[in-house]
Amino acid sequence: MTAFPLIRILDRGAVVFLVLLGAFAIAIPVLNLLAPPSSDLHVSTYLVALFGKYLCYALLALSIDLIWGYGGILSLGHGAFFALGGYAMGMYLMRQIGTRGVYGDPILPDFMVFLNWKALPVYWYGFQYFAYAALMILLVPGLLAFVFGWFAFRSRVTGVYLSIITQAMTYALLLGFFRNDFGFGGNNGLTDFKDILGFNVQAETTRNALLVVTSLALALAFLICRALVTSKFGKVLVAIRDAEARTRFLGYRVEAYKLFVFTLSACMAGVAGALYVPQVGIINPSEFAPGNSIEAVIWVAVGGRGTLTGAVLGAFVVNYAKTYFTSGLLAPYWLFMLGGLFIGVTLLMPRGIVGTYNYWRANRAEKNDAAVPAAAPHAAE
Amino acid sequence: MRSSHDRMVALVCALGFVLAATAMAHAGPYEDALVGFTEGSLSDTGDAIDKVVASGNPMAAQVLGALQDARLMFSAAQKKVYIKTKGDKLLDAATGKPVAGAPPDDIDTVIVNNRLRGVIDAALGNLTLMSPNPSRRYDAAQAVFKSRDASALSALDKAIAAEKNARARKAMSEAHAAIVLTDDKSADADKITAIAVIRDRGDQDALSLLDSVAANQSLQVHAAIATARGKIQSTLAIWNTVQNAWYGVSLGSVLLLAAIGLAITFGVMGVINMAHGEMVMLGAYTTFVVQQLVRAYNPALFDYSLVIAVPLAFMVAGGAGVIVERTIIRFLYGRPLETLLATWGLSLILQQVVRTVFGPTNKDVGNPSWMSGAFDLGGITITYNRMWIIVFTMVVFVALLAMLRFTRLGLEMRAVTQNRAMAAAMGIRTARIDALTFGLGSGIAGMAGVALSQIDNVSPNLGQGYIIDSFMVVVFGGVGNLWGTLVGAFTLGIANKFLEPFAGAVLGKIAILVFIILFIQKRPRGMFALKGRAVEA
Amino acid sequence: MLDVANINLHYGAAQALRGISLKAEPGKVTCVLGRNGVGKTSLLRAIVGQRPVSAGTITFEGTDITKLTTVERARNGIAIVPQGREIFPLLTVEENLETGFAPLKRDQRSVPDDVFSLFPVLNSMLGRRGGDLSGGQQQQLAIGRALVMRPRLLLLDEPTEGIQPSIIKDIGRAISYLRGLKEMAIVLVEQYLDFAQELGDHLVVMDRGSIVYSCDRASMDEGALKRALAI
Amino acid sequence: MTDIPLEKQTTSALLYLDGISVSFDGFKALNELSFVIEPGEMRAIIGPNGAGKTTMMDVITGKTRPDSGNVFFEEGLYDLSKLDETQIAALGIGRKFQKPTVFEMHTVEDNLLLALKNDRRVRATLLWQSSPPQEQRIDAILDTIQLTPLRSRIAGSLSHGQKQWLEIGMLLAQEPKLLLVDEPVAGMTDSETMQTAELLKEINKTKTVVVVEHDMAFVRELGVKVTCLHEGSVLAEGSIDQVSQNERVVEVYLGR
Repeated sequence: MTAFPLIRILDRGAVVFLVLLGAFAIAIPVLNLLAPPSSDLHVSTYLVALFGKYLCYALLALSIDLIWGYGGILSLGHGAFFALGGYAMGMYLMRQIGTRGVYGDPILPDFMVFLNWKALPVYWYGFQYFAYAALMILLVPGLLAFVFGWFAFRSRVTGVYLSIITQAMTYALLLGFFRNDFGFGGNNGLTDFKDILGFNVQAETTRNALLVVTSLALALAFLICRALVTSKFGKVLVAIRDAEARTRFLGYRVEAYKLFVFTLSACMAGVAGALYVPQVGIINPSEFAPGNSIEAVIWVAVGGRGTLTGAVLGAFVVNYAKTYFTSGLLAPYWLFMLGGLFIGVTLLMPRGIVGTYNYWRANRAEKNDAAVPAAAPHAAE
Repeated sequence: MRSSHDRMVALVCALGFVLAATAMAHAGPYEDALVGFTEGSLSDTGDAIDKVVASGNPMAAQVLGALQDARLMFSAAQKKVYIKTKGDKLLDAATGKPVAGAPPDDIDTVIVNNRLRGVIDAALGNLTLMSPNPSRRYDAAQAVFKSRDASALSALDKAIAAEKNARARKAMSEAHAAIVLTDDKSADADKITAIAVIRDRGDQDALSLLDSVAANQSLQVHAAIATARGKIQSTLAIWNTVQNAWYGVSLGSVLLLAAIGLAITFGVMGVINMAHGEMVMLGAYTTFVVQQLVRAYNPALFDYSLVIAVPLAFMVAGGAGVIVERTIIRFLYGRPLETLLATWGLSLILQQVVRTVFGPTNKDVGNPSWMSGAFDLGGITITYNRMWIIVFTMVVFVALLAMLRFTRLGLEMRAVTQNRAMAAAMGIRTARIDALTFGLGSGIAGMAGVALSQIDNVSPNLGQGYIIDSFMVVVFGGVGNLWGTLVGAFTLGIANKFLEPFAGAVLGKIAILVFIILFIQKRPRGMFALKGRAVEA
Repeated sequence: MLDVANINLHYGAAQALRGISLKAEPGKVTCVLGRNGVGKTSLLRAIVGQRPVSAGTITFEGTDITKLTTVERARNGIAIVPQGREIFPLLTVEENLETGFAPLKRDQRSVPDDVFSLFPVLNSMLGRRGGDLSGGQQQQLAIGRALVMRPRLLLLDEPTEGIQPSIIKDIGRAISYLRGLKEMAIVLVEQYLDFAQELGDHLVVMDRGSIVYSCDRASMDEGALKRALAI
Repeated sequence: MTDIPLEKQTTSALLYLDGISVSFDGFKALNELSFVIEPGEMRAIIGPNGAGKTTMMDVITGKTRPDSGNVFFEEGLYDLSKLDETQIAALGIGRKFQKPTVFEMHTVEDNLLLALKNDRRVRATLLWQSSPPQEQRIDAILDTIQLTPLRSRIAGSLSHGQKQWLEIGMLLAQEPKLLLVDEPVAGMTDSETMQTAELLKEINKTKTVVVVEHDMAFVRELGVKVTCLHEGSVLAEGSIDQVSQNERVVEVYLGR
């Protein structure tokens, strides 16, 4: 271990990752804006939006890996935080539409006019200001996670039980947001966005900008996670994952640690959702569907939990596969593959791609009697 | 409502003719009336209908009935009218006697249009107040109660005087009271007695009737109405609660049905089977297939289709369960979170399989006759399908308890559950028991699917709707405790239904979920927490 | 009959057995002595197959059972009365006994009369939950349950632990009766010397995972034995 | 810790168990157990199965709450029976479990680092920076437990004996006032056992130690005051020789 945190954070894997991410974030916009559509190098705007979406998923996966891979907390409700962040952003974008809506009401979003609501609900106040929306994007998911976690961890709800109630949580929100009187557009959700910070959300440049911003957010989140897991805090976290009782006997307030990391992770998920909405142009309750949350977990499992880079890789691989297969003759078979993936990974490759690679490298290194880097645990909890 | 009202309007004019008929002592008004049908013009037919009603002739109802379903024939040449019986025999409408010899060549059907059909309905409605069939008389009386038309009064009086059947008579007197009450001309005393009658009726209609009474009433009438309304409302409130409770029990039984299987796989084996809902779905589709086959090969058996489906569904889902346990679950014992993910993946696959085979749309699974319809019990309505599902649930539950309690397999299951290592040391084939236990749990889910196919859409996503609820039931009731599951299911079901009126269906559900989330914090092992994972039987 | 040939057993990195060899004959009681934590229970676990051995072989009636699972060994006629009884708490006494039917053919599935003649108390409590029985009764039930399997090798792990003297007498009587039947070999793990002395045909003392003293009853040297057990 | 210390009781003892009773559904694990550990002493606790040794440990460390009785710590300043695991640990009571429970995924060094006496709160661990004194402390402990060459090894890959020592090392790193050591030599070879005895004696020079052990040779090697538990209460107390002469002890160990 070294005294200089930066070097501590940026091990070889981390540097490689950041370089690749940077290259990606530069190359895509360049190839989209500069390369002539005729050339083979040209990247279509569709692809830009697509990759932007993947980056958001990657960020979500990262947030899940942080709590699952290192804290042993399997949340099946992280989609909820993602969606809440998304809604916060969506509300800002709705307010930006102003009079350009179908009903041209300067204040009320179309769906409210449609439901002939007279006044804007209090909780919509302030969302015309980006700063406020940005704050909410962090605050709302964070607060929910804090309250929820405070209850759960304090009464030592762990393992499967925790997973189930997190799922119940997102399910409850799903039901709620489907209702019109919740004031979030019911099952149509929020859409028809016009512009963000004055830029047209549809414009190519905006899309590229969003992609870059998302990459930055991902990079930042990655650095934060690295800083956490390589710090003593991270070591405590892993200790809790592997031997919770023992950690208590060492005098650590386990619940406090879990609560902190859970809340942080929720905020990250919220940011992911917020960046996701302007790039896909809609947010609706289906984002709360328990299925989404579990799918996000499998991205992490595929990439390799407890590796951070693996989470990102997994998000890209699985979602690319999804895009590829769902948009072709193979569409009907996609769910077979996804399902198979769930089963295959858990049965045959519990360490995931990166995890297995690390493990293999470690074993090779061990023959030269060196240190064994942390491999993914067998069966968290 | 509306249709019956139109009918009453018609009834009134019909009644008018009844009076007229009694007034003039003319010979054979009925026979004269019949002639009208032979003109072939709609207006004449209309008049004829009224005249026939007015004649009060016993044949009248039969004629109108025939006219309604185009069995009334006429011969313009002979100015005669015939009734064609269902058996295609020809009767003389005037005498009702079979026609001797060949029918006339120019015989033709009497045409009616929709307006006339309305008139016919009405006329029949009137005739039915004196109809020989008590239930027809009852319906007629109810119709009058709703229409409250003063001119029906005298007819009612006649009917009441003649009425033997208590139910019909009650209805008639209620109708009578309704008319009296809404008629400003009637005396306060009569009104008050009328109010008493209405009050005893005590249902929603009675309440709305009282509300509809004109405001300008004498004080005592007002007082009487007020008290009556109070009384009716309280009785209604009670019935309302009972109805809610019933809905609650009904929902509870559905939850229980879906959750028992889970209580076994999750509670007993500690295995989180996310594909449990899909086992339910498989059961539902088995029912669908069975019904298709029955429809195709032996429609007569349709009423038994569910009876056939239940064991099949058990076998299909159970078989699937055993396969799953052997190929996936057993490699994941002691790794609950992985099990959870793997079985989720499995659920996706099962859904997609069904989607590919049967298509994504809802499949129509029919209710056998004994499953459809409803009956009134006091102030509540009980649908047969809900009732039978409750019965079925109880049977399944008891059967399961008995199986665990009295069979060798049950004994070995409980032994393995309570102490796996020791059971193995006793020579109990634990691996086999695991597979069978999982199969049993899945099989029960399959049977649940048969029941749910009767009240829910049979689609590939059928299962997903139930998985979380079932988990909540099991966790709330206490893991590994079937009785806990029972109590849990009914508690949640009833709580849900009592919340709905205040919170609305969705918010009610959310409230329940939040409650359970908080509950699990307090009692992580559920209501009836057992030491160790042991099935209570 | 039973032949354990220098087996090793590890719990993770911890070695619980070091080159243990042991024999058991029908109608004979082999008594394993030693304070707790010296590996007596681990030895029995190895014999019933609850823990895999890392070296050595276990032969039963001439066949090598080292690789067999616990279930298969039980079905081959090995029954254990584990430490702490481990009866099924929520099953009735009768049901607990019936769990022993598993290895038997349908027609043999009955509780042998011996069980009730040895432990009459069980007969009077058939309906009671195993968990509601006193420690002594549970111990008797555990032995009865093992006998239902008609074992040819009976392993008893500290059957006297925490049991009041009167019942210890019964258990002692039961064991010597079973020895008299000459139908089964008995391995008795004990902490208490005199109980072992009165029953054991062979006596074996373990310490820290290996056998430090062994003898036949005839050739027993009390002093040496006490020294081996010394505290 | 947030709790207010009680006023000093009239006891010089570091640890004072006062009439502790614990029963698990009917079965009395501890029965009016009372004894005293003086500051700086080392005590060996022996006794047959089910004598309540581990339950006693659980009560002291807050894992189990006693049905009755108190556990006074530091001359009665604190009543442990009212505190939870974390608080008790923070008071300076370290426990080594029967089955070695080191953090398998962490290196030997990190295991010690986690145990090192330090601010346990979230913020502190987030901002934590390794400092020379801490480095030296860890080196010193590694030295004591003879794991210096393996400092960067994953704890999971250590041998059983090494794990036991690592765990003792973690105890030291906590700088507790009182060490509770449960069966430190279970599954160790003779030589390992003797080394462990030496190690504990070394530790005892600066700390108070309570050792639960069956291994008589080991206890004899320690050569300290012995308390023999039986059926949840103290049967005999004194030097190993006194205790092993004691009629009742011989009885419970060798038979009735």
